[in-house]
Amino acid sequence: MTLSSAPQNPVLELRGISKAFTGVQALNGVSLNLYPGEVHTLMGQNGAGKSTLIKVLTGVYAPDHGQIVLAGQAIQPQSTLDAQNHGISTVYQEVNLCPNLSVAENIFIGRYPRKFGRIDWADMTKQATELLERMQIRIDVTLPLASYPLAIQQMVAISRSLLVSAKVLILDEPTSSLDEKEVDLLFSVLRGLREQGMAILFVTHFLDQTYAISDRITVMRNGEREGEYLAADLSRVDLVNKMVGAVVATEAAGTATRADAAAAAGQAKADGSRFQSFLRAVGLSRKGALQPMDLEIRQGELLGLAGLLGSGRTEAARLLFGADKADSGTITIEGKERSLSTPRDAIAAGIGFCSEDRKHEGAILELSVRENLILALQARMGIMRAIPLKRQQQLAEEYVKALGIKTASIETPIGSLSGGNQQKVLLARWLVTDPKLLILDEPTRGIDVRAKQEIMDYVSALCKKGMSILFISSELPEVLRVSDRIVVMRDRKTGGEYPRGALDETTVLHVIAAGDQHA
Amino acid sequence: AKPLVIGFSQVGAESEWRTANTVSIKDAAKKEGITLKFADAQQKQENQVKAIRSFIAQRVDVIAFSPVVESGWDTVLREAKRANIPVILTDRAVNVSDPSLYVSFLGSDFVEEGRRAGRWLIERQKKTPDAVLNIVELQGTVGSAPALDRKKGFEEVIAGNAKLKVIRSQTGDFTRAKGKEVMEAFLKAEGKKINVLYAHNDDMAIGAIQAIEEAGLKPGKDIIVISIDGVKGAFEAMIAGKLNVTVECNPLLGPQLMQIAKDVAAGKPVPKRVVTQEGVFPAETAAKEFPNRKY
Amino acid sequence: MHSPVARAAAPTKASMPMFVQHPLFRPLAALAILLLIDLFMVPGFFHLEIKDGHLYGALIDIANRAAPLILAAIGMTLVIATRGIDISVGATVAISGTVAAMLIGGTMVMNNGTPEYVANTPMWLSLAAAMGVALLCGAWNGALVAGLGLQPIVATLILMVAGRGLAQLLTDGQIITVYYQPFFFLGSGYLFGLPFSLYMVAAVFIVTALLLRKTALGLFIQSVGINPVAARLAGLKTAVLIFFVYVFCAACAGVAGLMITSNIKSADANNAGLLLELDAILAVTLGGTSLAGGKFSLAGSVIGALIIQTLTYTIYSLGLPPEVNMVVKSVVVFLVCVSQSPEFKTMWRRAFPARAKG
Amino acid sequence: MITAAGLPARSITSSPYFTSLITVFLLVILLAVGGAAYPGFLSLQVMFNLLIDNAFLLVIAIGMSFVILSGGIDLSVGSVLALTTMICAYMLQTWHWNPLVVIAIALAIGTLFGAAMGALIHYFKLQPFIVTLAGMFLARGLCYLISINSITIEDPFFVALSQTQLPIGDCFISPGAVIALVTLAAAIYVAHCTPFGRAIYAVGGNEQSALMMGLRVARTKVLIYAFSGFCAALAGILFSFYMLSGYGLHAQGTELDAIAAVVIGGTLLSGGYGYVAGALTGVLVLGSIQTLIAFDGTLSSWWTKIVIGGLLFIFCVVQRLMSLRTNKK
Ligand SMILES: Nc1ncnc2c1ncn2[C@@H]1O[C@H](COP(=O)(O)OP(=O)(O)OP(=O)(O)O)[C@@H](O)[C@H]1O
Ligand SMILES: Nc1ncnc2c1ncn2[C@@H]1O[C@H](COP(=O)(O)OP(=O)(O)OP(=O)(O)O)[C@@H](O)[C@H]1O
Ligand SMILES: [Mg+2]
Ligand SMILES: [Mg+2]
Repeated sequence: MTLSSAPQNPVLELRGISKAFTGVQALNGVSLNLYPGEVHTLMGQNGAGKSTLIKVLTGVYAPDHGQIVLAGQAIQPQSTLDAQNHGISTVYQEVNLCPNLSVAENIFIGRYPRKFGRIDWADMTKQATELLERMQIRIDVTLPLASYPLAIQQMVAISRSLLVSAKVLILDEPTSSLDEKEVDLLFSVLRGLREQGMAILFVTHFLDQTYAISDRITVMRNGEREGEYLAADLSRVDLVNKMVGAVVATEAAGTATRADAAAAAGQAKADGSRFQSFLRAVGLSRKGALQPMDLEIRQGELLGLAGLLGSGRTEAARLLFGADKADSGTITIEGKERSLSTPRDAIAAGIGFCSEDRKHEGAILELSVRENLILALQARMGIMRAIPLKRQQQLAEEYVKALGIKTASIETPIGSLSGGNQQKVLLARWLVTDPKLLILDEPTRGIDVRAKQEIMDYVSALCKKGMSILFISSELPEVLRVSDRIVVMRDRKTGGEYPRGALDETTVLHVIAAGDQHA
Repeated sequence: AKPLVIGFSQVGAESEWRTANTVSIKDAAKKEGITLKFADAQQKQENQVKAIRSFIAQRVDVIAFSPVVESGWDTVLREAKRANIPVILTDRAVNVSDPSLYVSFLGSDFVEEGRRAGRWLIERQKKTPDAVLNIVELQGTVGSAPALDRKKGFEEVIAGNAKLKVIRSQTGDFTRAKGKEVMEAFLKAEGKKINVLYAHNDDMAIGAIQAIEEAGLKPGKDIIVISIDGVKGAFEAMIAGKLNVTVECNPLLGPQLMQIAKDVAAGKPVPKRVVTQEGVFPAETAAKEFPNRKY
Repeated sequence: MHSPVARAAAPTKASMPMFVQHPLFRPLAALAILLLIDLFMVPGFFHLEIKDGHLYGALIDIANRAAPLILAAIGMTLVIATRGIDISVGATVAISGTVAAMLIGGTMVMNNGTPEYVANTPMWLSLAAAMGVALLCGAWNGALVAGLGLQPIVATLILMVAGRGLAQLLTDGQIITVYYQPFFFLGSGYLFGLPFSLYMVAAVFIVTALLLRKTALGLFIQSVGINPVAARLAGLKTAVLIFFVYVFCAACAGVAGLMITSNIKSADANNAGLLLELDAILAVTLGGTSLAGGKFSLAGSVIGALIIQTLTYTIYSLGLPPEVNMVVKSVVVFLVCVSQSPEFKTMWRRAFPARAKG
Repeated sequence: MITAAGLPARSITSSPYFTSLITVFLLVILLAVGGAAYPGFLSLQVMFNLLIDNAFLLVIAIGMSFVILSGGIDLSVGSVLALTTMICAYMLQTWHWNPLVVIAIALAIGTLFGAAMGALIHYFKLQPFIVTLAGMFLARGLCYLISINSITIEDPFFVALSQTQLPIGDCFISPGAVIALVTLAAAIYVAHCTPFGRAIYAVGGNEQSALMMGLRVARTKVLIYAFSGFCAALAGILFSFYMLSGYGLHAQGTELDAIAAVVIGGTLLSGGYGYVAGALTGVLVLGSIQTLIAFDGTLSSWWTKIVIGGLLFIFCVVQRLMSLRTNKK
């Protein structure tokens, strides 16, 4: 225990929580104290057990051992509802809302405003609109949730949890699909709540955010509690070391101390003219999603696509991959004009695509890691030429090792892996197909610092071998750090193209925000 | 003059018998120059009620139908009566509180068919008066009128005879496939004990005959086979000596129905009950009768 | 760093024998229990004898009678694995059987008082035509589901309603009797002492299993069933795949139709394969495949079909009155399903902790 | 500030609102065609007959809507209907109980039957399709255990209700149809304005999420099947009024009609999308097709089946194509 003094009695205590799944001891004697009026950040690598701990705490899983004590009383929440009734409100890692219901309903379901015993729809719409406006989101709350992008869904989930008059608010990676502005918004809301004396448990992989908001940090490693620290007492490097359990180069510690390690790597190919054009899209557009845009991706180049949420990056990527049909525009690959109207066309042209929505568009949850991993390769080889099992296992083992995927075995269903590890499997799915162009849409979302660096290093190395990468990320610093060239998107069209080094964080923000083309 | 319009609601097309019935009615209507509104109920009573309602809405001159079930006709027949449309029943009777709801019932009597089958067996048994005959019965669809009545009539007749014993009775759903399947099971369970098969229709009997043959027995000889309906297939089986007797259930009601309908429309009195002409065809008569069969 | 895997093994699991864990254990157990009941309640149930040079007995009957159901269940398994369902199987059976019977057909003519049988079309041609029509049915379903994106139950409902009508249209509502001896071999012939239909079922099963094993078909079907969006993005031709499984299912139904027709030596357009789809779906579930799509077990479906047929046969053999057939069937289905559910396993473990730990 | 207002929806699977409207539109076309082809088809009484004759189907389809909206399916409804007619007929004819008591008991049995299936489905995580399929066999089997004969109902209350005609102008409507319409109104209210109704949609949209959002999923699911059982029993009572008999073979295959009606009405079988009111349009479409065929009066049995299949096909395809079209825009 490194804690000097507790400000007052904890509102929530976890004592010696253990939880095992078949094949994995996810939690092993974890303890945690939550104090009122504090933001407590839970940190740890992918698969450290953060999400599991939260699920135990909120009644989704029953713990094998251990105790949950709320305001001095032992409780055993049986369900989320039960936890809510105890005053514990939660936003889970994977957005858990109903896509078919309207935004307003998603916020209010379970506690509708009533009039004469019936649901007061008008009042609900009004309240929901207001609530979201307080979070600076102005949308039509009567539309189904599914019609909004992931980020807005995430904000909806958060507003939902704010609605309960809770003593404890738990947020499992709420920021992974938010951009900086939204994160700021969220934080200001959280600060407000903190002032009102709420205890907030927060999970994130972003060190910046951790330090921006936390009072206290608990580090988890391999299902165990590594320690609990006051944020002020723990340096970034220490934090990373404690998470990883070894001494890691300082640059991994994230954005603030971002040394240009990758820059050195990229130096050799810094000169854009050396690259040959691989893919050129002209006038690519889709009604309601993307204005006509031009884009060129060169061989062996890592092209970053920056922009605000909803600026159209995902849409552009989907068009390039043939996941959606373009209304207009031509795509030329290696000098030949190609029509990419299905993903198969794109794959045949040597393109791979890691979607941002891994739950719905990536992972095939009940299938094993191995099967998920070889799926795209097998699809390209065709149905008749099955990859021999031996070869499949070999590939799977190889990539599990190379990417450090944490899984009980390659035959484990991917659904029981932690979020970050699922992401790595999906990345591997495309890597095995050895694509000429790999589109990565938010590949580092929900991935811990170390894994993030590993993945980006891996990707950079591939680039050097001649693979082109289109890299989409809401984390500006990351885009700036790894990209050879950056295209900034704004309002569903391109807002400018910049060579490496021409931009830094503030100028990019300028381009994005103010529309200043001459950065 | 305007041609007579008859609305006819048929049960469905669940068997050859039914198809022959439909064809007979359609042909007869055409011959008489009567406009026939034909509606198929796909074996559902509610569909028949709907059809009758739509006949009433179309103001046909006469409504005729073969009820799927006996009960449940009061309401809709009352509506017909109120609309002054006479109703004729064919093939099966209905069970209504007020007999004036229909003018005539034309059709065979299932109970009587069962009785005839029983009587034939009793005659046959006289040939070997000492032997006990073990009977297995293939019933029609559970709960359907012909199945209930044919069982009832048969049981009624053999009840007094201590030498005739039904040892197994199971439904074969009126189909060849089920008839065969159930008979196979009977043969395995009772083996050589079985002396007589009584099937509620020819199709089940034909299926069962195959099962008997596959068991290495001779249908018609080792096991006496009795069935009801008198369809072509049954006559073929009788000619081949595999079926002993079929009790006719005549589907060719068309001409009689048209006659009654014309009489009713003309305001002539008609008998409340018209029984169709039906015979019992033992195997000996089959070859002679076969060319006459229309269905 | 120690791996969490090392400490993995859950205590309850390790102590249970391996075979109890197997997904096929419960369906097999259900089948075994049914057979056990027969053993004690039905004398001579397991008695097999040689008659006319082939095996004869209740078990043979069950296998023989289950053959069409097994075929339908095999086809249905793949459809269900893609999250679909095909309720037109019975109609397809009727259509293919009818076409075959009509083409081979023949009539009996009385020649000087002796019956003579005449065949119409060469048998191979008739069989090919019947299978062709069945494939067309499948293609129709597949086009509606994969091409137009209709919901499977509704898409196949159309053929379910109209298909039987088409078959009856062909036959004019008559039962078509077949008089051509070689055709009977399919459904009631014997080869090396066993019913020929068993060989056909075995062939279909083996070919399907090989197809699933040796090609990527199994993986693809599961992927499409679990997450069609992700499967498409991974480059699968999801539509083609879905189309294919409906065609395959119809092909299985087509063979089943031939078998049924051949077995009763006639095509009964109205009754052939009636409600076969429901039994097939039941068989698939009893075999442990979830209707939600994804993971499936071909062998499980075969066992499920055998369970259903054994149950039917048991009811006949026990001499139960026909009124109780349905009640008994439903109770068995409830029991088997409940015993297969993971929740039941947990409850069982809680109720008998000693056994689980011991 | 993030504004996403006015953006067209990207990936809503299919907009239920449009599908529902399209169905109404197609229904109108169907009726217009019928009216043009057959004199008397568009008379008011024929339209009322649609309601009178399909009242029981409408009630069943309402229950089915709830089940399908929640992502489930209930195949037992037709059999439960038959069982209800059987129970009513038996109690009235053999025991001569008060008809109101009989009705109450029958409704309770149907509800319990549904609840039991719901509990099996939820607590044992069984497939609704299979559980309700077994329920279908069970309920039919129970009918035969009561009696394999059909039992005529002679109870004066039932007879009176059966023969009452509520006049509207020159035409009339049956009490059964009124009850069905009232049930529909109540169901629409429940679906739209009560937390239970919304919980159904939530469970259909994503059961896991609903659970995580703190909804009482277990209770909701059991209630849904209980409600469907209740509707089936109520339909059974309407059917008893309609037929004045109890019979084990009543209403065979009605479950498929109900499913078809609900789906044609614009509800997605995968759950979560659709409107209860769609059940009415769906039922009317099926009813109109039948009436059309009866008015035609020349179709033989097999042509009837083929034409029904064909019309279903046209309906589904047109509906699908039009909703695809509107979605693309
Ligand atoms: N339902 C489950 N079944 C089996 N194993 C599980 C299940 N849920 C989680 N696990 C395992 O428990 C461990 C902890 O997972 P958890 O989701 O808590 O990690 P995490 O710290 O939230 O990781 P991430 O940052 O990647 O989200 C992982 O090894 C995971 O594979
Ligand atoms: N389901 C949807 N319904 C309506 N509009 C949508 C939907 N999804 C995206 N949009 C809009 O389409 C545009 C492009 O969205 P897209 O997801 O491609 O952006 P993005 O930059 O990738 O954002 P993100 O950071 O969320 O991935 C945005 O304006 C977004 O608001
Ligand atoms: Mg997590
Ligand atoms: Mg995006």
